Amino acid sequence: MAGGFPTDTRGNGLTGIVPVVFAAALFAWFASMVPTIAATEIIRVSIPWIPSLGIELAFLVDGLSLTFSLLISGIGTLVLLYSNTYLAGHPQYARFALFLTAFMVSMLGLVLADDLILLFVFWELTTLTSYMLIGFSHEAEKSRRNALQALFVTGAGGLAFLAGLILLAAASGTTSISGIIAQGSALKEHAMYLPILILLLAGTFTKSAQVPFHFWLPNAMAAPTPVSAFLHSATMVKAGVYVMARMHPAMSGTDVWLWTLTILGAVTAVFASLLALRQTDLKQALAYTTLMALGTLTLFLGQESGYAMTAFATFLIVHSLYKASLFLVVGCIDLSTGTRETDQLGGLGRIMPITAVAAALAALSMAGFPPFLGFIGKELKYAGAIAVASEPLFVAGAALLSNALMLAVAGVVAFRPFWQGSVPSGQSPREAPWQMWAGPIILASLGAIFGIYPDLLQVALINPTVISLTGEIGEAKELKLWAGINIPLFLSIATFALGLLFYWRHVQLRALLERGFQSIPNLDKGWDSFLDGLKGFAKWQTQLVQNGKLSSYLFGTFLTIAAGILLTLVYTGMPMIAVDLSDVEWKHTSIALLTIAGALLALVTNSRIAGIAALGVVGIGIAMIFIVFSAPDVAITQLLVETLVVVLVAVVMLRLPSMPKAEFRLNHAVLSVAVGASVSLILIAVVSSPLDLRLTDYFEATSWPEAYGRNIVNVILVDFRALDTFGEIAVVVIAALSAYALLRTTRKGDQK
Amino acid sequence: MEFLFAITIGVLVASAVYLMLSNHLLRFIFGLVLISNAANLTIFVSGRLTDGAPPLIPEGADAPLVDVANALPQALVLTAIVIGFGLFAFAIVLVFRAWTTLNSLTPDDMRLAEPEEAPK
Amino acid sequence: MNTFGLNIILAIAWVAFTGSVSLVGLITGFVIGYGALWLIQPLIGTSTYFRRVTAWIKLVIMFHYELIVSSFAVAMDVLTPKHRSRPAIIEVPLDVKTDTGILLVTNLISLTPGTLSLDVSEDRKTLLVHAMFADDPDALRKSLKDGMERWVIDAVEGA
Amino acid sequence: MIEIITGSLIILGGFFAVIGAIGLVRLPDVLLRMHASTKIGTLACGVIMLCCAVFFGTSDIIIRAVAVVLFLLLTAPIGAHMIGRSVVSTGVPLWKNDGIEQSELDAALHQEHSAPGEPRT
Amino acid sequence: MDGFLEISLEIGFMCIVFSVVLAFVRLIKGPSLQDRVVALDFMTVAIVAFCGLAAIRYGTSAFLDVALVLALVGFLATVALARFAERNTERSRERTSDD
Amino acid sequence: MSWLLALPVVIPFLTAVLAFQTRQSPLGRWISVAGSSVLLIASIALMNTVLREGVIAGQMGNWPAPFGITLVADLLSAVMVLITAIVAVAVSIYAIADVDEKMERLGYHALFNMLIAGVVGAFITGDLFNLYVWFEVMLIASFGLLVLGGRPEQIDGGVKYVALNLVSTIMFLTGIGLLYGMTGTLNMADLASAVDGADQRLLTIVAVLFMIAFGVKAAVFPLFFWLPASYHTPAFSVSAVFAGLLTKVGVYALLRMFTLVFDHDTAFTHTILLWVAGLTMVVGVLGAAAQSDMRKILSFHIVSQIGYMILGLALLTPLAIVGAVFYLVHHIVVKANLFLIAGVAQRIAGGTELSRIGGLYKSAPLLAVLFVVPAFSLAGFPPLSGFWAKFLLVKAALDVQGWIIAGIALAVGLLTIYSMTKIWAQAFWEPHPDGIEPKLSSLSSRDRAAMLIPIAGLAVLTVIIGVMPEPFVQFAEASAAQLLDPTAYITAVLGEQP
Amino acid sequence: MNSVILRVGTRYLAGLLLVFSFYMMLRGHNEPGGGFIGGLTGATGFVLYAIACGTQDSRAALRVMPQTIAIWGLGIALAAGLFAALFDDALFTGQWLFIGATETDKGLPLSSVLVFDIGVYLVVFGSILTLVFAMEEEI
Ligand code: NA
Ligand code: NA
Repeated sequence: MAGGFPTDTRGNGLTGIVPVVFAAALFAWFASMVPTIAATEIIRVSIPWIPSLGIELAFLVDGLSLTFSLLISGIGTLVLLYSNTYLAGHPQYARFALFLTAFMVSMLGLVLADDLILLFVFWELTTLTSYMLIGFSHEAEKSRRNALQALFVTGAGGLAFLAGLILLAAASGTTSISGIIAQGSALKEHAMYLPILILLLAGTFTKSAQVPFHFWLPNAMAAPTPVSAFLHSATMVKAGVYVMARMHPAMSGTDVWLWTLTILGAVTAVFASLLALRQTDLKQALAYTTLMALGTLTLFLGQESGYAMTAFATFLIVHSLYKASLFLVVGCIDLSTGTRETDQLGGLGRIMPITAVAAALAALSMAGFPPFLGFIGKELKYAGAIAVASEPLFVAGAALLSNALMLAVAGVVAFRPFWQGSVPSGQSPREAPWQMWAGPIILASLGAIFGIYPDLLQVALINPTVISLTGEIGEAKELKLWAGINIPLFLSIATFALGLLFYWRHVQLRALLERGFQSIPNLDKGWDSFLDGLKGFAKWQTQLVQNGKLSSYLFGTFLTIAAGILLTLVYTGMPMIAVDLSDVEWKHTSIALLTIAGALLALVTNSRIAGIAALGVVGIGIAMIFIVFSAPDVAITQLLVETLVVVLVAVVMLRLPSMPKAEFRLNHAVLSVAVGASVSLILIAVVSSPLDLRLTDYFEATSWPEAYGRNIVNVILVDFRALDTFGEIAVVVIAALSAYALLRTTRKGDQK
Repeated sequence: MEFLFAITIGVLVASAVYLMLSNHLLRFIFGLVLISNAANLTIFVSGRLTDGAPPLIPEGADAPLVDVANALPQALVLTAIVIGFGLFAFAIVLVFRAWTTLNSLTPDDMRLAEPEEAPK
Repeated sequence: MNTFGLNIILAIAWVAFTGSVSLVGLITGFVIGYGALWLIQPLIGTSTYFRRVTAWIKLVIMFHYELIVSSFAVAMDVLTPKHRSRPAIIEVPLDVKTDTGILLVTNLISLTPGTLSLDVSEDRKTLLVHAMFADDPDALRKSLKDGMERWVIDAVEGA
Repeated sequence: MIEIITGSLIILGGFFAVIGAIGLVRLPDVLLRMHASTKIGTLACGVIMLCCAVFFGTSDIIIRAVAVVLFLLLTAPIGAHMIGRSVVSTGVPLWKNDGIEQSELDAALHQEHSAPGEPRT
Repeated sequence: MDGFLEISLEIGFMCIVFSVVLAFVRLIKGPSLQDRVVALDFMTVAIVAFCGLAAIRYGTSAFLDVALVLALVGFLATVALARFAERNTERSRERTSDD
Repeated sequence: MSWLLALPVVIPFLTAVLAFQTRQSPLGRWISVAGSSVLLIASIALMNTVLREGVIAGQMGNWPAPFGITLVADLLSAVMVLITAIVAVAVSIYAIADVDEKMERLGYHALFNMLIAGVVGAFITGDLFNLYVWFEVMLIASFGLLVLGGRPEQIDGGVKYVALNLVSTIMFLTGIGLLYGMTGTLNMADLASAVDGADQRLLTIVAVLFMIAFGVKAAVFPLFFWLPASYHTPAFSVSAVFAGLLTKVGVYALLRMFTLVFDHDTAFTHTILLWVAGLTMVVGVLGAAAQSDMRKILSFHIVSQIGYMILGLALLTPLAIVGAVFYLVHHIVVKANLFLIAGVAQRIAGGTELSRIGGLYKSAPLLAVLFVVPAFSLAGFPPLSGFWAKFLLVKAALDVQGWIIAGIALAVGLLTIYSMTKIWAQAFWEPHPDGIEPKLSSLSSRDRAAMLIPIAGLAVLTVIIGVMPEPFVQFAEASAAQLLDPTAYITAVLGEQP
Repeated sequence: MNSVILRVGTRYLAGLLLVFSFYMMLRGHNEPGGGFIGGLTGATGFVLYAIACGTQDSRAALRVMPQTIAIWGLGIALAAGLFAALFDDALFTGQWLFIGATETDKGLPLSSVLVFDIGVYLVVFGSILTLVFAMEEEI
């Protein structure tokens, strides 16, 4: 999209406007709920959905969900407005708007859902829609790859998450979230608590790109900037944080919870802010600061203190506001100059004043300068950190370091491009159209407004949120710019000092980090090798199993048969066998031997005619068996069929080459014998116990009186079991038609 | 009696399996004929064997006077034989087509549907 | 032999199958036989002829006599360790004209042991016979012509 | 009485069958073997069908027995003729009696017969 | 049933089975394609006889029907194989053998 | 009552006869469509009755069970017949565009309807040998359809398909013989009690024999070779109906026999099934991951998803059976649809080999939408039918502490996502290698309608099942109950037992 | 097949086989035989015909395409089963009509079962010929 702003700023007509209006309407609707929530009430609606599984379409509006809803719909509105110009005249804008709106709705559903499964439905929907958005410029290999990466990582987490939810539902006997929370600390004592926690965190950490799953998020920036602004700052990545917050009352307070969240949060925060400083691409830098924010939020959720909770609520809002606006600003810079590389940018302040102001406001909030909300947020952070029962120094240190780095990054992103250096030659930047600076300005100034009038937030959102997090109102700490001379204040000052130092030396620092990060394994590279490994393994396995050779398929099948039977035999033990040879006549024996001889001849011969003749012998032998054991009809049929078989083979062989000499294969021989032996064995066992002849007796009794036939076999065929016979002649017809088609298929259709 | 033919069936099956495993379609066909004969015989033997008393009702009688052979398996075998013939007929034609179109009777050389190396 | 005659034969055959010799059976057989003939119509030649029953009887008797006698000759040769047979393929000129005649001659020659009719030339003039005891081919040729073929001609073509 | 006749005829028939079979095995070339198998076999069948006729004596069985014989008389020679002409046309080597002793003859046959028409196994 | 008939039946069966076995020997030995066909043909005829004996042995005419069908249809296989032998050589003079 | 059961089998046969008589004219295809529609009506009627009156049975030829052949429909049979009819309608419409005159002259429509008849018969019969017969009808018809057209790769695939299926068929036949030899009966309801009298050790062995025979039909590990070897070769309507229905008949047979008859040693038999299920899921999905042709990917996925259904049977808890039934129904719809879509891709983009096509997202958005629904349903994304199927089975597995198998099921789900997105990325997102822009408008209006209507219809069905799963879940619960307690089934067939 | 003997022999045998096959089918209900056996026997007649005189002649003699015979056979068999519907019986319930029945003698039976067996006959007959003719022509 580089190379100047769209000339036609009227956007995309209705397809552009409608989504904006829709989002705005949603925002208004949620705003209208603020009074209720501020009055520390909640709104819950539920419609039965899958009663047989106890799943409801249940939605809950409380402080937490309302805060999120307002952020989502509010920022959504501005982003959609922004996009309408950013992507003005784009042939696929309709799809873009559709996906973005769909995403917004799913996100709202996610934060409002009061049913675990319903929540998961929306969770996956956000994954799906974000996949479509990340891959929006789908003709570029890179964006396809990154879309898949994001989908795969979050999808993997999602599946663990699903398992966790199912266990959670099973453990607490309900899928209703408020229901679970109402059960108080029951869950924490439950035997399945740990597995549930691990699975849920697996889901949330992947979704919120916590270390070590962070690698997908920067790549997801392949998406158009508005998407990054929306998904990767304000909303989707916070879904994981949301779930942790949502489950906080029911699950927090255990050591596992405390330590996992604290440590991983802290590590993510520091690590991400270092990464952020290392970036030269503005968007990437912002992406990593988002990680840092998420880490911090996770860090807070590890605790239970009112400070931590208040800090969480505040910082949640703060971050969304400034981060979204900064992303949009970067979008403006990008469009205006055609680049996002810090060292190719400068002196934009005079050319794009409004954008510059927006950037400045946002950055100051981000850096945590008074009187911005960011400052309050930071103060609370420190307060919270100190309030942390365990290891305050560790937490405080982490917070300090990350905040300082944030300040530096803020400078790099929002100060340097505007107020340092001059516009490089070849760039002809212009001020962004109003649709594009409106968003940043509004969001950024909100940061200031709330900073100056924190009570607005306090009552409307912070307190209710803290209630949702802790359960008691009392926990909520007051937001104020001036909290007196206290440790947080000192820490703030330290932050400013350190941060400015970092900013001043950020180039050297970056070089240093570059060297440092060479040593750290790059999970993004790991991703590719993982995929290749997967493909390689799949190929290997498939060539092993599905090698295209019929002989090995048959071998496998027969092996399964033999192994199946014989191993089962080992398991069950020998069935009852009674061998009775008393009634065997020499006639029977010789017929049996003749048949066997025929089979063996067919087995050994390399001459086709000998083979056919051998089959003929087997046929004759079996016919003799049918004759001796009084089955004339069967014998006749057998002989007729045998004759036809010979005829057909004789005809076909006219065109077939002679058989090659077969070389002896021991493994085949062993397998064959095994199969044959097992069949014999089973049959012997079967005939060892007497046969129940109810059916036959009935046929003999009714064949003549009721079916008017003296040939019982024929009566069975055409009357008792006529349906079999019908199916059977159907088989014959189909066989003939199929074979006919196969023979004629090379001709021009079928002619007489 | 049944024992004797159970053994016979075993041999039929064994030879059939060996033939089917040999990587040659004509041998496979031979094996197919053998093994379907074996299957039919299995049903017949499972229904127990009766010497020289076909399941026919003599004129004037309402039911067989002596105890005759078990008619049901005979009917089943008859059905199975005919079905088996249908399958065989198709199979042999398929083998013929395989020879005329793929010019080979050794299925392991037939690699059109599943080429040697899957296309990248 | 004309269609009617063939049809009668079939009707009788039918009666034979059903084993119930009755007018109804004969008529049914006639009808079904007619159906069968209708199906194979293109095969039926138009040659029609009046058969001599006596010739037929003679043919039958002589045939069986030949069959028994020569069977023993063959049996001897089979059972004795030394092969006394002097096999040879000889050509026998055919006088019999009609299809039925040719069929009868060849079949009967084949059925009497010691001789085996291999093939009839396309022009139906000569018959290829394999003889076990062809010590004197001409004598054999003569005996075949005056014997089997003669009787057949008498019976079928009534020269 | 009937039993005696039947029984002896049965044995006779069986005897014929065996002779035919022996001929099939012992005689030196295809056509000679056919002499033995085709007709003596037919003869054996004829005799045994005669037994049936005599034994049962009922009209339907007699007719059926006769039918069997007639069918054989009609079909056997045709089959024989088909094989015979294929023997001639494919030039399967035939045996000439030049008074050699049987033993040597068999030996002679063996290389001679490993002319065309041999599965060399 | 009379003892003599019993015995003669047994003998008859033995003869038939024995002749089938002999035919099988020829079938294995070949050597020519036609030899095998002849052997098979002989077996078919032998089965007809077998049916006849069975009919007497069990006193059921049912087995005669088997004989009837076989007598009428059995030679079809012979014809088909003989034709194969002939055509096979027509198609490839140098390959009179069947393998 | 008995006619209600007979008609679903009779109608396709009549259709086949008529369609064959008119094969020289275009009338044949319309007869086929009409026949399938009538079948649909009949199966709806059947479903109604079963829902109202429970299990119904009809004694063919008025011969009382277990002597004659009984047709039975419980909820499972009824729904399988219904879904078969739906697929039949969809495919017979699709065939108007997909099947050329040459194939029609060779009797495509007759074969197709006979195939349907066989499938329906298999679902609705209550007699083991009759089941064998219907299997054969289905099998031989599938042979014909598979090689119809006679392209070399069809013949190649056909050889393998035929060879391996014949083996299983003969196994099945042998098994029936043995089971009859043990119990003296063929009626399944009668068998349920008859087997109790038999030697239980022997019964287990025979059970395994059946497991293998049906296993080949159902294409489970290690017996599935025939499926990926052949399913990508025939005409698209053919592979669609194969993919939808054939393997499911095997699954149905397993489901029926191993709840009704072989329930004597579940500790053994169903443990085997559990292993089979796991391995089938994994091997199948990895096989798909290794492919780069749309139809081959889909074929391997059939195998993988058969594993899920077997998992349901193996766990044998009510919820698990519910999952299996739900999965069965969902999978038929979705998988058939995906093959139909592949056919459209072939027509407008010129192939199914992913490296040789592309650009469908840009220039054929409608097709893209129609693909996304079944594809992501297959991948188990909510709120599509596949999610609930997977959800039920995973929950069932977790409920019995089957951690590993549940883990496998989920992991396989992830890999399914992987290969669905692979198709999406390479056939839809990626530009066409030849730079052409595949458009639906390149199809004649008749073909466009004939191909897209069934696809859209099935897609809508998928969404409905996904968004309003309750009735389907309830239904699956009811039929699972019938399977786990076959008393109703047995009583319907044999009458009140003393 | 340019064999005078075979051709002449076939003239008699084909007819004989055909008649014999009808006989086998009709008596099937009471003695060995029936639709399959009949159909197979009848088919062998025409197979022989085809071998002896070539498929052109035998197709001509048959007049109807064998696959048509087969499919009609299927139709007839199905009709025989559906016939029961007229009497409100289940599919494939045998319907019997005894001509000239007395209390001692059942008389001449006509039945849907017989029709069914005829259907079977035609199917087997037609199918085998479809197959054999096509093979003779293609191979
Ligand atoms: Na049971
Ligand atoms: Na592509």
